[in-house]
Amino acid sequence: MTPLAGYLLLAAVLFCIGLAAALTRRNAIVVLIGIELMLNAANLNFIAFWQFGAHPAPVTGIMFALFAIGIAAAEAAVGLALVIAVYRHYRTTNMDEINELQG
Amino acid sequence: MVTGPFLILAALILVGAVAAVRMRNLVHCVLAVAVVFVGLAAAYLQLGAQFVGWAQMLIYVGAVAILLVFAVLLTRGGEVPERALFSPGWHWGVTIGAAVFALLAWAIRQSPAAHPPPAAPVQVTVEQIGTALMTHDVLALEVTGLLLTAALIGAVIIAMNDGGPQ
Amino acid sequence: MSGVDQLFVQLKHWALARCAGILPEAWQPLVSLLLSIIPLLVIFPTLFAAMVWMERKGLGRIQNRYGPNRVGPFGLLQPAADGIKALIKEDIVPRAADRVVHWLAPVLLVTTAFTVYAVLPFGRNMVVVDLEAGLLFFFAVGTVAELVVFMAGWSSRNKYALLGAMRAVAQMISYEIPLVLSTVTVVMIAGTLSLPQIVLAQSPASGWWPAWFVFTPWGAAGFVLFLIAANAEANRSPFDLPEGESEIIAGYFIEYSGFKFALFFLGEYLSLFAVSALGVTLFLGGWHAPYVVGEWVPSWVWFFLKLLAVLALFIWTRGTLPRLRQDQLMNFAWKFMIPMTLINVVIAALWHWIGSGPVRWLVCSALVIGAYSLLGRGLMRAGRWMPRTYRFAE
Amino acid sequence: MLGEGIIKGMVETARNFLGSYVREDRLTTVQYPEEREPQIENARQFPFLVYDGEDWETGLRCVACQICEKECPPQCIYIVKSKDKKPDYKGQMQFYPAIFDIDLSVCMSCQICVEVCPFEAIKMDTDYEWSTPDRFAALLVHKDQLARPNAYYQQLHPTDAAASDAVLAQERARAQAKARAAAELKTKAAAPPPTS
Repeated sequence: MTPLAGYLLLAAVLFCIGLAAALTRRNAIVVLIGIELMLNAANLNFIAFWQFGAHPAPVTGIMFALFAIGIAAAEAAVGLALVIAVYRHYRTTNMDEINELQG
Repeated sequence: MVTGPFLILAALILVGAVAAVRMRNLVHCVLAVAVVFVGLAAAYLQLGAQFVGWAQMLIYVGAVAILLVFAVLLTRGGEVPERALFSPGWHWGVTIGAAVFALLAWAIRQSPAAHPPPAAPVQVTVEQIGTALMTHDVLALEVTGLLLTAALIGAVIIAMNDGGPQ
Repeated sequence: MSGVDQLFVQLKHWALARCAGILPEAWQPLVSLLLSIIPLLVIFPTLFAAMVWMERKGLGRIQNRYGPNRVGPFGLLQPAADGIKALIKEDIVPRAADRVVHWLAPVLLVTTAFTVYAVLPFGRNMVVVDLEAGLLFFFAVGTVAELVVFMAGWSSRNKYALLGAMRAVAQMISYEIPLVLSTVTVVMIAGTLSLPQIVLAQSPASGWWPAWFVFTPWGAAGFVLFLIAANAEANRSPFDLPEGESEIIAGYFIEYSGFKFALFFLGEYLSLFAVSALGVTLFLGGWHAPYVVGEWVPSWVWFFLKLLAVLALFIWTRGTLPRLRQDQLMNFAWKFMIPMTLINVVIAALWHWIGSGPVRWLVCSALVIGAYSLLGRGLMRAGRWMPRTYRFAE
Repeated sequence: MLGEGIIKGMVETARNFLGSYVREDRLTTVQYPEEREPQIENARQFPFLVYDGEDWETGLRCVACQICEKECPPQCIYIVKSKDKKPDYKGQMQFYPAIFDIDLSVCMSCQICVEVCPFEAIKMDTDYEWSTPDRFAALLVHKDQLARPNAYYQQLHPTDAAASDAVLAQERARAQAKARAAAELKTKAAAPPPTS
């Protein structure tokens, strides 16, 4: 196994753990944690490909990762603000109980 | 060839990630996910991306983990829930996760892109990153800045108390 | 001159050469690193003891009393007595506490506090690792302290501890932004994130005006803003709300006793030294003398003299200013510090852009003073910081 | 302007700091075991028993009337009355305390015992250095530790002592006058009428 494949596999496992958490946990905050894990797995791939793979310019992979980190921060802020707003309204963060849109 | 430091880091990250999604207490989840963030920062350093590593540490451990902590405490998540942690259809989620992983692992095995010939390691100085941010990627930088500002204001407005300061 | 100046560097090389005969080649970098780290592990806890003594003496004199003067001559052995007391005290962990997190918090705090010293240059050629992104490293590792404080407060299962931790985290996040922004000006002018390089950018020129960054309009403003933010970051008076004894007893370390409490104490002071050393490096020319004439004094003497001066300033403010209220604290951060640091970044850019000459001095000074007075007036009006009138007391 | 008050305060503390090295009045601390502040005259700590003359055992003013024992709010006084009597300062035969103990760990320095004593026998001391490793036995003081000469009292609280001495002198004078009158009456009665 090449080092790149190792990092890719690590990222894949991390991504799937995040995905499973987002799909199965009831608590909205853990769902957000799962999404963060998925984003981080993608970032790891960017850096791994930048280091080991072919790239057009020396800084491309780094740029991708930096912007992804910045956007992930924005995503976390808005997501957690939504969780807090939902909690204010429904007095719960349990995703299964927030089912008004199901009609 | 997989080296020892990589294995240690991978173990740290994966244990942290599993703990982050399996722990009962939400604060423990957040602390575990902070461990994952630190582990990933170390992985970036190992990959030679110093700047990204420290930025990851600064933003994820310093900002996102703290944000998660605040969200947990503001929604009274510090208390251990009595009921089940997982949704009723949790086995579907696990199945989907496993299926995605199988697909990804197959792709990594198959794809020639994942097994490149060993190349000379790239080195990027902070100056290069700064120059790129100010020249080639300046539009992206501006857009990200705008997005962050919008997110900041949006988050404040969403989380603001309804009958609050008006 | 260079003999004394490079004394420690040469000592290290000598020790390394001695070790080279005994140890295998692969261990060489590790031994070199160890030889750089061990002096730090000795010097800064010693400085901690000295600082505690200085602080207690200084505060005493400020408050018209003597301070410690019983243990040893001039009370010099007081820190040793305090240390022994902390060591032999019972280590109490609350029954409801989260034991692992409760134990981890002080250890992590001291570890991270020591880690940031890796990038600080203490003298010519005296830095453990010259990281290219040294400043970023400093702040990245420093942020772990926020999480650690939360861990300490939450794991204690005590309402005061949790309140203190939440106050501390909110305060540290709010003041982290002006802290980083005030250093951005230096990075802009010096053109590098590496701390030794920033020090080199302040090497004394031949002119009569020192080349330290603090001797420029943006540098002076930046240094003051940096000191205020550092003060808040270190949870020291007047920003000591997280550990206000009269309000929440001791904040997040209320449930810590004995040696763990001493570790918290040590960690707090270590991060204070680190942030002071960073201020010295960024604004006060690091280990440089102000003039070429002063360069015969060893560089590390200059550095530690400046560090002690900054620490004395911290003690002085602690002895003078009363504790702020939470809303005053937040108002000050968001309505004064952050706008002021942002304006300061623009001023530094102008300074760079105008080039040399008296025009940039005039423009930048006017901008600094104008922004300060405008923001100050706005803050005093908005924050109701007028003299207070008491309704029920004469 | 913002920051004006801060600078003013910093100047003030700097003056305190530097001034403390040159001016005595900038330091208010008294270095306790070596130097002490003089006590004011009305200071009071714990009670003591006054005696007249040289020997405390015969001169003790206390007559074991036990009023103070009954009045003491925290009940820290313990008195056992003697079986025999001895003459007091007026020469009158009185009981005396066989045991007189005060538990200083309980005493609250209220001075009620002093107020109620009709014999000016118990007064307040100003000694406060009672720290001891044994908080039970060492703070239970007995008659011999409590007894102090009147001169000590006069030195401690001159005004009060003068007043109490005046009261005693008056009492004694009245007793002596009474005794003299009684003696005269007696001699008059005993002597045979001159005319008969």
